[in-house]
Amino acid sequence: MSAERGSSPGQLEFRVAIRDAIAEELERDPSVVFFGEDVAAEQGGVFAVTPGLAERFGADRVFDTPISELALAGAAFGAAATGMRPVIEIMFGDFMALPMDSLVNQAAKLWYVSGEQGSAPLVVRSAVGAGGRFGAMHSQSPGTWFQGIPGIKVVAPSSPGDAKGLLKAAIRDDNPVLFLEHKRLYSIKGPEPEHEVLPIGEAAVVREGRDLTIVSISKGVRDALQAADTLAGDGLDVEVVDLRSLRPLDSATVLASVARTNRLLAVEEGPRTGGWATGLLGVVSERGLHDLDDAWIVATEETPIPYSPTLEDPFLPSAETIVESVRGRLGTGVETAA
Amino acid sequence: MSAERGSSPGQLEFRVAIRDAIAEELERDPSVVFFGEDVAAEQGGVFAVTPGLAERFGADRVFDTPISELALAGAAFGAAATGMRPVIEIMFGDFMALPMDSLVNQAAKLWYVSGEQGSAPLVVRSAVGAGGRFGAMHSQSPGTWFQGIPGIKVVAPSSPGDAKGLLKAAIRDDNPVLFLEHKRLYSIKGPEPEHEVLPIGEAAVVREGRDLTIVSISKGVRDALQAADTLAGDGLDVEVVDLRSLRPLDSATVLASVARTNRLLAVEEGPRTGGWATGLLGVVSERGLHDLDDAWIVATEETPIPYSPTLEDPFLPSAETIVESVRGRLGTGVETAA
Amino acid sequence: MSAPEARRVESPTAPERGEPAARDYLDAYARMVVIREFEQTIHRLFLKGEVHGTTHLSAGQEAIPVGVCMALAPDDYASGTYRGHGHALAKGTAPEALAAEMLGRATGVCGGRAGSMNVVDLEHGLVGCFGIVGGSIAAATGAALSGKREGRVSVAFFGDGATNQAYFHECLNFAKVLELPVIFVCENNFYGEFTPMLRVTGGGEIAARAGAYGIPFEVVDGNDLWAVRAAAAGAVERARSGAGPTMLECQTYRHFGHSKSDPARYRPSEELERWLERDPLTVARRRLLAEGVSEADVEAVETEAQGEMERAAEAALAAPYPDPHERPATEFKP
Amino acid sequence: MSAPEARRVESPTAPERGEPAARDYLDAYARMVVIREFEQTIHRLFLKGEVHGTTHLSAGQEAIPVGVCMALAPDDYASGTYRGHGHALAKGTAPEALAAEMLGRATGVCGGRAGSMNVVDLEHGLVGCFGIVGGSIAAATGAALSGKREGRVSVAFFGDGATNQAYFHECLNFAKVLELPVIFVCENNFYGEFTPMLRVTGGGEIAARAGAYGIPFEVVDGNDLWAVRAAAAGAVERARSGAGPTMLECQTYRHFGHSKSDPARYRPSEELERWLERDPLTVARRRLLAEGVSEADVEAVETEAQGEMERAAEAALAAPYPDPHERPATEFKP
Ligand SMILES: Cc1ncc(C[n+]2csc(CCOP(=O)(O)OP(=O)(O)O)c2C)c(N)n1
Ligand SMILES: Cc1ncc(C[n+]2csc(CCOP(=O)(O)OP(=O)(O)O)c2C)c(N)n1
Ligand SMILES: [Mg+2]
Ligand SMILES: [Mg+2]
Repeated sequence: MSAERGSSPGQLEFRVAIRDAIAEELERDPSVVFFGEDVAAEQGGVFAVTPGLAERFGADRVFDTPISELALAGAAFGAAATGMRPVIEIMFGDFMALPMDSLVNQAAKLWYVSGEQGSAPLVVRSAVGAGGRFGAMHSQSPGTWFQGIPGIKVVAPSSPGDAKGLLKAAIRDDNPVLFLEHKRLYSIKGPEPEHEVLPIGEAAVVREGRDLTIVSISKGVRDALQAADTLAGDGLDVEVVDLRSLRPLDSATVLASVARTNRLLAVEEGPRTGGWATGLLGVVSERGLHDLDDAWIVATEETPIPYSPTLEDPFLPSAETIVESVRGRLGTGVETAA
Repeated sequence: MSAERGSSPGQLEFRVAIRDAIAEELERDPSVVFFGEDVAAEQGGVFAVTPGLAERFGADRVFDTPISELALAGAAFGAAATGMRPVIEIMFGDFMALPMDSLVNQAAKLWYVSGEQGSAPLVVRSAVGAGGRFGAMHSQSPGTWFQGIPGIKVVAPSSPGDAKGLLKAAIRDDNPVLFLEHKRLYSIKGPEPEHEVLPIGEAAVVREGRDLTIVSISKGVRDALQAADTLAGDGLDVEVVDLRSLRPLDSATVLASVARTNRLLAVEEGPRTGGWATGLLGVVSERGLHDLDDAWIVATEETPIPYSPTLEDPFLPSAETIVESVRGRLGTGVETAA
Repeated sequence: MSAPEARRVESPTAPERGEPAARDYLDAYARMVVIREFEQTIHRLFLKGEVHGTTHLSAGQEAIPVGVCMALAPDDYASGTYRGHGHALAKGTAPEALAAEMLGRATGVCGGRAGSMNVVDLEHGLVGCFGIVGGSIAAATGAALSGKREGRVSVAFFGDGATNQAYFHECLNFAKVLELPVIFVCENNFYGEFTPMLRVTGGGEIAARAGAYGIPFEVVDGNDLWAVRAAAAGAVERARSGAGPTMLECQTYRHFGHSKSDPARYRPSEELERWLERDPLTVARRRLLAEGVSEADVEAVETEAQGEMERAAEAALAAPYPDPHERPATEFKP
Repeated sequence: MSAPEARRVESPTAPERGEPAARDYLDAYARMVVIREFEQTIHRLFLKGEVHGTTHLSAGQEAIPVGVCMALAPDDYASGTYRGHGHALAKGTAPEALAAEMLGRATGVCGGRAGSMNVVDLEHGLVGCFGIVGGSIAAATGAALSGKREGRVSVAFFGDGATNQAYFHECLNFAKVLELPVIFVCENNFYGEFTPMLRVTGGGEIAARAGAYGIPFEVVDGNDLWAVRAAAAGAVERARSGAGPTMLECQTYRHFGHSKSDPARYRPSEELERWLERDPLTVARRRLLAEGVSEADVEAVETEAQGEMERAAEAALAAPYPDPHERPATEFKP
C-alpha cells in the first residue's frame, strides 16, 4: 500500500500503519479528508507520519492549515456535522487544550443534544507522551483531560497493527474520536493487523497470566509486557491487559481478568491524582471488590514533566519501575497460583 | 463589610461570602485585582455576585473585559508571574476549555518548570453545575478536567462559610487556584466562617457516623447531608466527608473515615467514567483495601446534560437518589455498627 | 459611550442582481412577524415559568436572519447563537417544534434536550446554535468545507461580542486561506451582555477586522430587510462563484435585555427610543406599503403569522414532556 | 510562493529620539555575536547528543531581540518562544546558565527542568519562553498589567505563524482595550515550520492586523539593528507615556531549518542566499565601520564574544546533571 514499509516483510512500522490507515480510508471513502499543520508538506508532519498523502490525494483531500488549533477542530466539527469525515492532526497532545472547547462543547455533544439528529464523525490524531526530552509542553498525555467527556472516544494504540485497525475504525466511527499516538512508538515495528478494522472499546488481554493483572494503554503496555517477562523469572505469572481506549472503558475485560488473578496494577504515564489509573481501580473496587486481594498504581510524580534526562527517566514508568514496584508490593515470597 | 448581608444576623449568603472575600482581599493587598466579563457592571456579573466592587475599588482594580477567556487567563498568568494576584471570573465553568491552555501550560507549570524561580498566584472563579435548566453548555462541572493537572489547585466549597475562607486562602495562595462555585449554592445561607482563611487541601468530616462514609464536594455535600438525615431514620449512621478540593486531594481524611465505617459511597455531579469519584475509590482501594467492605458511586449518566426538567432532574444526583442507592446497595437489613 | 446610529455603506462588491419580487418581501416580512411573535410568546411563557433556565430574545434583530436567509437556498447551511430563535425560524425550523424545545417538550426539535441555547435542526441546514460565544463561527466555517464540495453556502450568525473571541480570528483566517464559501454575519447590537461594544472592542470597527484577513466586508443597516438581503445576495454570489468568504456587519439593536433577568438599565433611554423608531418591522412594513403592497395584504400576513404562532404555542404547551425511560439516551451514535 | 524582500516603512509615529552612541551599538553587536555563537554551539552540541529532544535556532534573527532590548530598561518585561535563545540572551540571561539549561544540567537557568523550549528567567524580567505558539503574547500582555502600575514596559516576541493563533487576537484586543504598555514584536521569518507564511495568512499583511484593533504598527527591517532599535524606542516611549500597545512586524529569516531535524528543503535556495547576504551580523558590522568604529574594536568585541561563549559552553558541559533525590520537586510553591 505504502512505498515505505518496514524492511522485513510483514514488519509494519507504527508511523506507516497510521499513514496506511489514513490512505486506505481516503481511498475508500470520498467524504474523508485530512488536514493539519505541516501535514501536507514534503516531510509529512514533524514525525514524518504522512509524507506522500498530499501528492497522492490532492490538495482538496489533504492540506496544510494555519497554526489555529481551535479553527482546526471547529472546522472539523462543522464538516463532520454536514457529512464529511475529517481527520485532523493536532501536532502535539499538549496543544489539545486549545481546541478543547470545540471538541467538548461541539463535537462531543451533537449526537445527544440534537436529539440524535446527527453526529460529528471526526478524528483528532495527536502525538503524545514523554521520554523524548521534549519538556513540559510537548510531552503530556491528554487522554485523561477528555476521559470524563461523554460523547467523545479516546483511543491510544500500543502496536502498529492495533494502530492501523483502530484508526480505520475511528475514521469510520460516527462519533468524534481522539486518537493518541505515543511518540516513542512511531518507530517500532509489528505484524500487520489480522482484521481490517478493530472495534473501538474492546480491551485486549495481550498476555495471559494467573498471579497479577497489569493494565495499561499505549506505550505503557509495552513496558508492562517487558516487565511481565522479567517477573516470569521471579515465578510470577503476569497477565497484561491493553485498554486500547479510555472511553469507552472496557471494564468488563479488566474485571474478568482480576477475577482470575485477584491482583491489579494499573500503569499510567501521568500523575496519579486525577488519572485514569486510579479511576480504573475505582471501577474495579465498585464492581469487583471481593475479587481484589491487592490493587495499586505505578504513575508519575505530581509535577510537570522535566526536560533533563536525569530527571525525565526516573519520572516515567518503565519496565524497570514496574518490576521494582511489583517486587516491592508483593514481596519476593508472593504466593502465586502456580 | 458588605451592604447586602443576609437578612438574619450571622446568616451569610453564599454569593455575598464570595463578594466579601474578594472585597476584603482587595482591601488588604494592593496586588489583588479582579476582572472578567460584565463583573464590573452594575449587576455584578450574571449571578449578581460582585455588584459594588468596581465602584468601591475603582477601574484599576476591578474591571470588565472583552469576551476573551484565553486572554483573561493569559493576562492573569502574566500579571501573576510579575507580582500581582489576579482573580478572574470565567462566567460559566463550561467555558473553561477556552482558557485551558493558559491555565495548564502556563500557570500550572511556572513554579516547577522555572526551577522554582516564581509561581503564578492567580484565582479563576467560575459558576459550575447543573440543575438550573441551563442546558448542556452552561451546566458542566469542569473540576475533573483539571484534577489531573499538577500545579493547579481545584477548590469547590459547599457552604458560604467555607466559600469565604477558601476563597481568601485561594487569593493568598502562591499557586493558581480554580475556584468552582455551584450555581445552586449562590442563594443558600449559612454561618460566617470561624477563621479568616481556611487552608486549601483539607477535607472536612461534616457529619460523623459509623456505618457508611459518603464523600462529595460542592452541592453534592448538601445532598449527602440531607440523605444522611433520611438514612438515620433507617438506623444507618452515615458519615459525610466534604472533599473541598479535588487537587490537592485529601485522601488521608477519607481513608481515616473509611477505616472507621468500612463502606464508601462517592457522589459526583458528573459522569462515572473519568470522574473524580471513581478516582477516589481507586485511591482508597490502593491504600485502604482491607478496610473496605463496600464501595460504590452515585454519578450521572454518560451523556451531556439535558435541558428539559423531566430529563435533568433524574439525571442529577440528589438526596433522594443517594438514599435510594444506599438502600439498594446495602439492603434494608444492613448490619450497622450500632 | 452609546451606540452610534447605524451607518450604511454602499456595497463596493455587489453587482446588479435580480431583485426578489414584492411578494417575496411580503413573505419575508411575515417571517419577521413570526419571529417577533415567537419572542414575545417565549417572554410571556418564561414569566409564567414554562420556559426554564434562561432565554435570550432577538426581538429587534429580525431583519438580519430573515434578510440573509432570503438570499440562501433551502439546503445552504447556517449556524446561530444562544440568541438563536430568529436564526432557526428564518432557516426553516417550524415554530411549533422550536417552541416545544423551549418548553422542554418531547416534540421539541431536539426532543427537549437542547433548550433555548443549543438548538440544532440539521434537516433545515441549521448546523447548530451555540451557547458558547463564537462557536457558531467555527460550525459554519466547517460546514463550508462541505459546502465547497456541494455548491452550498454556509452562514455564521454571531454578535459583536463574539468578534473578540478566539473562534472569530482563527476561523476567519482559516476560511480566507481556504477560500471557503462562508458568510460571517455579525449582528452588531452594540452590547455584549451589559458591556457596550465600544468599550471592549479595540479599534471599534468590527467589519474592518475582516479586512485584515483579506476578507471583503460590508457594513449594513441591519434593521432594513432590503439592505440585509442585498448585501447577503452579493456575499452568496461571491461564495458560490468560488471567491471565498465575506463578512457582513449588520448594525442593529435588541429590544429586550440580554437575557431573561436583565432590565438593561445600562442602555440610555434615548438610545433605546431612537432604535425603537427604527424597529425593523416598522421599517419593512413602511417599505412594503411604499412599494405598492396593499395595507390589506400586509395585515393579512400579519394576522396569519400571529395565528401561526398562537397555534404553535398552543400545540407546544399541549405536548408531553420527554420520558427518560421511554427513550433511553446513548452517549454515542451506534 | 516565496518570501518577499524585507520592506522598510518609515515610522509614522516615532518622534526624534536621542540616539544611542556608537559604543552602545558596538555592545549590541557583541550581544548579537554571542547569540550567533550560542546557536552554533548548540547546533554542534545537538549533533553530539548533548542537547536533547529538539531545539530551534534563531541564527539570522539576532537583530530583533537585541535591537528591542536596547530600547528597554533592564527591569522591563519580555516573553519569548521555543526559538527563544536570542530572547533570553538579549534580555540578560547568562550564556552559561542558558547553555547549561539546554544541556539539562543542574546549573541551568531553570535547573534543567525547562530545556530549550520553556526557559524562564524572572530575575532578568523574562517571564518565560513558551513552547506553545502564541503563549508569549499572553504572558507579555499580563506582565503589562503589572508594568502599567510600575512604569515598566512589556514585550512579546513571537513568529509570523503565531499571528493565526487565538492568543494573538484575544490579547492584542485586550491590550488595546486596556491601553497596556506592551509591544508586540512579530519576528516574521516568512515560514511557520515548513509552511510559507503567505499560504496560511489571510490578507498576507501581518502588521495590518494590529491596525484592525486600533493598535499602531510599523513594518521594520528586522535584519537591521538600527531600524529595530529605533522602532522599538518609539514603541517604548508610547508605552511608557500611557499611549498603549504597539506592534512591530520585524521581517527577517532564519538561517537554519525550523528545528534540529529540518533540512528546510521547502525554501528556494535563491531566497536563502538573498537573505544570507543580508545577515544581520554583516549588516551591523558594516554599519559600525561606516559610523567610524575601528576594525580593531569590532574584532575585539567579536573575539571577546566568541570567548565568552566558549567559556560558557565549557562550564556548562562540566556542570553536573540534576539529581532528583537531592532536590525533590514540589508541585506547588509552599
Ligand atoms: C465563551 C463565552 N463567554 C461568555 C459567555 C456568556 N455570554 C453569553 S452572551 C454574551 C454576550 C455576547 O455578546 P454578543 O456576541 O454581542 O451577542 P449578543 O448577546 O449581543 O447577541 C456573553 C458574554 C458565553 N456564552 N460564551
Ligand atoms: C499551539 C501550537 N501549535 C503548533 C505548534 C508546533 N509548532 C512549533 S513552531 C511552529 C511554527 C511557528 O511558526 P512561527 O510562529 O512563524 O515562528 P518561527 O518558528 O518561524 O519562529 C509550529 C507549528 C506549537 N508549538 N504550538
Ligand atoms: Mg451584541
Ligand atoms: Mg515564522
